[in-house]
Amino acid sequence: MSLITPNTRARGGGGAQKGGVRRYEHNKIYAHPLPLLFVEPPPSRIGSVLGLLGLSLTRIENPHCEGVFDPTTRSVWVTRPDDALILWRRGFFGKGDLSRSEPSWLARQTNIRASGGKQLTSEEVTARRRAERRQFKLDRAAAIAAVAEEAEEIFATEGRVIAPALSGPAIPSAATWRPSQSAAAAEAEAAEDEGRDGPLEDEAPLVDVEHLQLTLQEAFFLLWNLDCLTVLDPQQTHAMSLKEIWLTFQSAELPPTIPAPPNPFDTLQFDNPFLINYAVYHHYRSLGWVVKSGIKFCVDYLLYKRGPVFTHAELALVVCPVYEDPADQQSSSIALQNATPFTWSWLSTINRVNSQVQKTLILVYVTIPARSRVPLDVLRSPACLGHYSVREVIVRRFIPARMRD
Amino acid sequence: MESHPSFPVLSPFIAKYPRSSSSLFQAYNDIVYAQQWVDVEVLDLPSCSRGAIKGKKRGTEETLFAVPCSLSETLNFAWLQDAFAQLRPQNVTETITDAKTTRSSPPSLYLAITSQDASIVYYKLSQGIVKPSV
Amino acid sequence: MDDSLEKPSSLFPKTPLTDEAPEDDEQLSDEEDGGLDWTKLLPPSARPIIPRRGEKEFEPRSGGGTNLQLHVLDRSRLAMFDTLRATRTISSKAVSYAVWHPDISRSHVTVARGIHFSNMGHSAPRSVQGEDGTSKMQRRLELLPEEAIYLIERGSVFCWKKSDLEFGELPGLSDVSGTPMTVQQAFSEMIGKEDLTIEKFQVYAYLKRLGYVVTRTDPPDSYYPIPPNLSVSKTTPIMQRIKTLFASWMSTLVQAVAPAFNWWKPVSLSHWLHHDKKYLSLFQSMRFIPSGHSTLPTIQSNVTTPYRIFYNVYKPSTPFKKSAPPPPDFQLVVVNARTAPMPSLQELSDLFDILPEAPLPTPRQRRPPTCAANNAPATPPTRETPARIASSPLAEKSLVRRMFPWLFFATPPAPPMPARRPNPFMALKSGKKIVIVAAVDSSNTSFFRFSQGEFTEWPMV
Amino acid sequence: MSSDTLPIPLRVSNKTAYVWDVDDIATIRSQHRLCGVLTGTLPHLSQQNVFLGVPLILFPEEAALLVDIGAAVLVDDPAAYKQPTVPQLERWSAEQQESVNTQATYNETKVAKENQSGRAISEEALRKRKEREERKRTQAAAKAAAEALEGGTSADALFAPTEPQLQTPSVSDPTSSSAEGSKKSNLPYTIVIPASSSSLEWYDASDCTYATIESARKAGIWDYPATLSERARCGVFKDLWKQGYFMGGGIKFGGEYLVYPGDPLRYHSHFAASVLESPLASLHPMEIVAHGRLGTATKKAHLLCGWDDDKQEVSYLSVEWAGFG
Repeated sequence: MSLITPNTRARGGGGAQKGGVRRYEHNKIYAHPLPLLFVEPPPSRIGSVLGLLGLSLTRIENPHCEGVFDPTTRSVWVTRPDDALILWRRGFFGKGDLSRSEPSWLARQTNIRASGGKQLTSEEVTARRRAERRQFKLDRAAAIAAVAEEAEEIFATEGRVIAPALSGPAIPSAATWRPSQSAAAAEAEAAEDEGRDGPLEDEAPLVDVEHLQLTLQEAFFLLWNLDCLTVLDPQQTHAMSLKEIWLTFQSAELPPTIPAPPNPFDTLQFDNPFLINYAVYHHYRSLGWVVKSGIKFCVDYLLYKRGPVFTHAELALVVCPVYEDPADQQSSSIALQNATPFTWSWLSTINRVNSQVQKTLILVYVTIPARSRVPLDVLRSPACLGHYSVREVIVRRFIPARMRD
Repeated sequence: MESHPSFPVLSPFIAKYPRSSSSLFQAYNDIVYAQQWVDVEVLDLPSCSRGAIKGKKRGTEETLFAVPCSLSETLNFAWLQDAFAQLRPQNVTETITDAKTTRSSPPSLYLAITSQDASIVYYKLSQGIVKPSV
Repeated sequence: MDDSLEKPSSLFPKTPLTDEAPEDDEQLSDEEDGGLDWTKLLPPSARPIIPRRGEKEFEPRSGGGTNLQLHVLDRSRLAMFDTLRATRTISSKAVSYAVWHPDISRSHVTVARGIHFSNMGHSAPRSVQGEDGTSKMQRRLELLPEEAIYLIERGSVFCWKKSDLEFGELPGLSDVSGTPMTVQQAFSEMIGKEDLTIEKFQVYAYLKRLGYVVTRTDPPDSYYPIPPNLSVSKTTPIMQRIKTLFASWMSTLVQAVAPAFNWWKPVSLSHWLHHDKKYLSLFQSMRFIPSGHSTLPTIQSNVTTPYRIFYNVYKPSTPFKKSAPPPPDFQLVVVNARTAPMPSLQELSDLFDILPEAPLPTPRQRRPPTCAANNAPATPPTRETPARIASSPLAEKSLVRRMFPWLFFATPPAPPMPARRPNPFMALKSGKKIVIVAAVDSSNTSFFRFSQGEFTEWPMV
Repeated sequence: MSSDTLPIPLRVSNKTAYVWDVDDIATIRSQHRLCGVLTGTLPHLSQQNVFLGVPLILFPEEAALLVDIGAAVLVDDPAAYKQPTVPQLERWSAEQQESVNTQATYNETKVAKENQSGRAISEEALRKRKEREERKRTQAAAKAAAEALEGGTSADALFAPTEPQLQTPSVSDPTSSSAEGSKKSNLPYTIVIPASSSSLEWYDASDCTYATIESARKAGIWDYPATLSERARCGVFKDLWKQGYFMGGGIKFGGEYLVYPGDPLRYHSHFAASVLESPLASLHPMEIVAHGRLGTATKKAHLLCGWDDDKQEVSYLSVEWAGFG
């Protein structure tokens, strides 16, 4: 499986022209926002006549991907490389379980083996950048210490005060420091060499151990709305029915009850995290956003305009469930996260983390239907989703000094 | 899952601690296949109801410990201290007699935090007040 | 480079510090507290080399620091303490006077000088004893507690505390109107009066120092001028009625058709219809999760809330007339961060309910096309016009519509005035209704801006 | 901290502890290593928020700590203002007068030096001018007050309609008016608005000073720490302080405190510290992510401070990004 595509964010790589080429390629590769394709027939007279009548001969092409429900990781695994490719490229569904985005583990290993592999994966670029950054910090700290030592000496001998500097000609800055002569780069290379040597010695053939992992929300979105995903049961004996999936995905999110209740409906509840997350996921997907995990920025989701290969995410979502009836919260067996208002310290923290990376924090409030209003029965079908509602509150720091005119 | 190459190593822990099996599985695979630690072993942390991972970064000698947890769990300070207390450089799985003495517990561990989309992040927890590295 | 070791004096430099304070607040409040270089405030003669702002060291060397470190620290501290020792002095020709009346929580301004009174204080009729012993009503200028403290602490007002002592007969005390007050006494006695907390005072003073005009949102007495019909918002009664009518009509319609919506198969694309076979229609047909602030179900809410708008805030550039204040630029809630968590959804909704809609952010550069094909109004679209709310199918989306958008395909909701569409990201990030919350944790103030998001109005596809 | 130094009076009003005397602020900072927060407008630098002045407001943890170690006492500030006696006020007034006179003398000599012509002004002329100005002042003050009222509903016809111009030049003021018969020119002089009350003769805290938290609590002026979470904060604060750290407010950095290796005037903080009020208080992995993440950008580690109320003990765990993954 060679899913490797050039990394847009690799710094220092290429100028504007290269970027343009890359964007062109991306526009081609990621042309479709959903796995379904609309295939236009070749232009014909019949087509144009039908067009006048509002009818068309456009064919809907369904890729019919396949995945396996894995109860342990509470996810759906797509192991067929072709399917993984389709789901990633058409709407950025899923994530390689050993990669930061698309499955690239095998490509990385192959790259390491083929010594001198020029094209770095994003993971490798990141590792190198981190090593350089570390070395820069060490260099700078050493330079600062040297200048401080000198200042101390002058103060002791001449009584002059030179304020200890943290910047200056003798101290490298992020703008001027170059990694070329650094030991870190060499070290990183050495580590890579070693990585290259290792597998070569034992000659073990590379087997791809990676899969594309879909969250339950992603899987349900694909199979329920678009009917383009078949989910097999964990033993891979049969394709699960929609009703089976609906109940299974809900119970997967609940703490296992032992022994299992005789009637699976008994476990259904409105504050099931699957339902809350699904409502949010579906809402933003239906508006055309690409929705990905936000764990690295301590939020629930990131919203991408077209997809992670095109732009950075500018919006970071925190899902805040709100019980319509606080009594339901009291009696619930689930301790839902973010269901009570944050402390200011926590709000500041997540807001600061996100504004550091130019993301705007969005609190997504999802109301949980009151049991006194809506009968539990509606949980037996997705019709219950019509009783949840989603709304956003945007949080930003307000800086009075900047708002004066 | 059963056909995954990690399954034979992990299955006792998956069976013993079903609620933490997801994060152990993800963390173990990431450490073995993506981070490529060597001499990797799974240790039993009964007080935290999960398996933990011991190993070394390639080309280094220091033994490192990773304790997996999932984003949806709720931990507490005592839980983290227990994790330290139960991790020992030597044969950790043998009976722990004096779990409370921190003498032999490692100075730091990595908390491997997993989410359902198979994302994983690592944070280093150190005992005591350890000032930031430069 | 030579450190003269001159002892810093308490005199202030005639440098433009007053006007041009380093007010890069972003960096500033990112800056840790106390990380200031007070030596900057020293007069030039006493100024040794001045390290750049924020140039602090990582840590003191063991044993509390090296000789040099200790020396530099001492110098910084001395500069700080000397600055703090500066007294509040004012020319006898510029000072104003006031008398604090604890019984009514007001300070009566007896001598008003300076520009402050163009936007501070308000007039109130009070009965006064005339010389003939009869009482009559007389208007006088009064300050709220925060106004008085602020003017006293910045050294503009000398305040007396009303006293029953008879001074008139005493030589040298003929004009004394009470007992003289210190800044300390003003803090001590005036905070806690008329709903003023230390947190609210700190926020008030912070904004005043930046030049904002700050007034109370809820008038503390009937003489206090407030902006006209501030708490209107929402929709006009007529609009309300039309909306209700429309909604009930639609729901009848929907009940007739609704069974057709199959929750097991929410999206069904016709194999024949042309407009179905586009990603746009596909996405639209998936928009059935109720969303938006108008759909908020009743949340059974609890007790009292600290989330009440307390201050109206006007930018320094906003023309302000004290007797007839204009609508404020911002409205502000002040809470004690140690006792109040961030607002709940219900608290936010209650605030949004009484707030006006903010205009759409204007695009940075691009001017709207001079002649639009459609008969769009010539003014940039603001959300305040109810007409637009009514006419725009996107803005006025009923719950019904959100749930069953496929009903509406006959009239595909074309985005209104596409040429004018501001950058959706700007609209998304700015939000519709805005409230500012100042959370004060033991004198550390964080300002946050909460606004109503309207993602449904700005789909990406 | 020798025993012969008097405890610092912390002026408490509305359950907030203020320090108004700069010497006390200096002692608290230099000797006791506590910073508090300066919160007042600096006179003459009143249009900025970067440098602020007295009062210093102490965190409740800091105040409790100072009282605990016997370095400070709590003063019920509103109760310390006694009704001044007439002689006290006379003395106060005389002091003001003396200051005015001193300035006047100083200014007159200066003016005299500048005016080489040295045209002397007779005392009589001076007195007459003074009277004129007195009348003018009264009128001007009334006028200014009226103008400042600015268009109050004109139902009350006492005053003429207001004019926008407010800066009425006025030459005198109540304190100066008492300078009857003094050798004073009409040159402006400087009035001091005192910050601290300790110099007032009628400020007497002897009957409203409390040496312990408990006694202050009984008096109803102070109640920190009252809850478990407040006890935890106090316990953690004190423990870090004992280890030599300086603390600042940490709410903007995701904790209760910022922890500095030395005086924040000179050193960067090493940690943002968050207080966990009990070993079993819940901690979400997302908090570790956020704290660790925030630290990497700000060169700080995060400190989890676990308070054990039974043992009255703190344990610490330091959080940093792992550097991989």
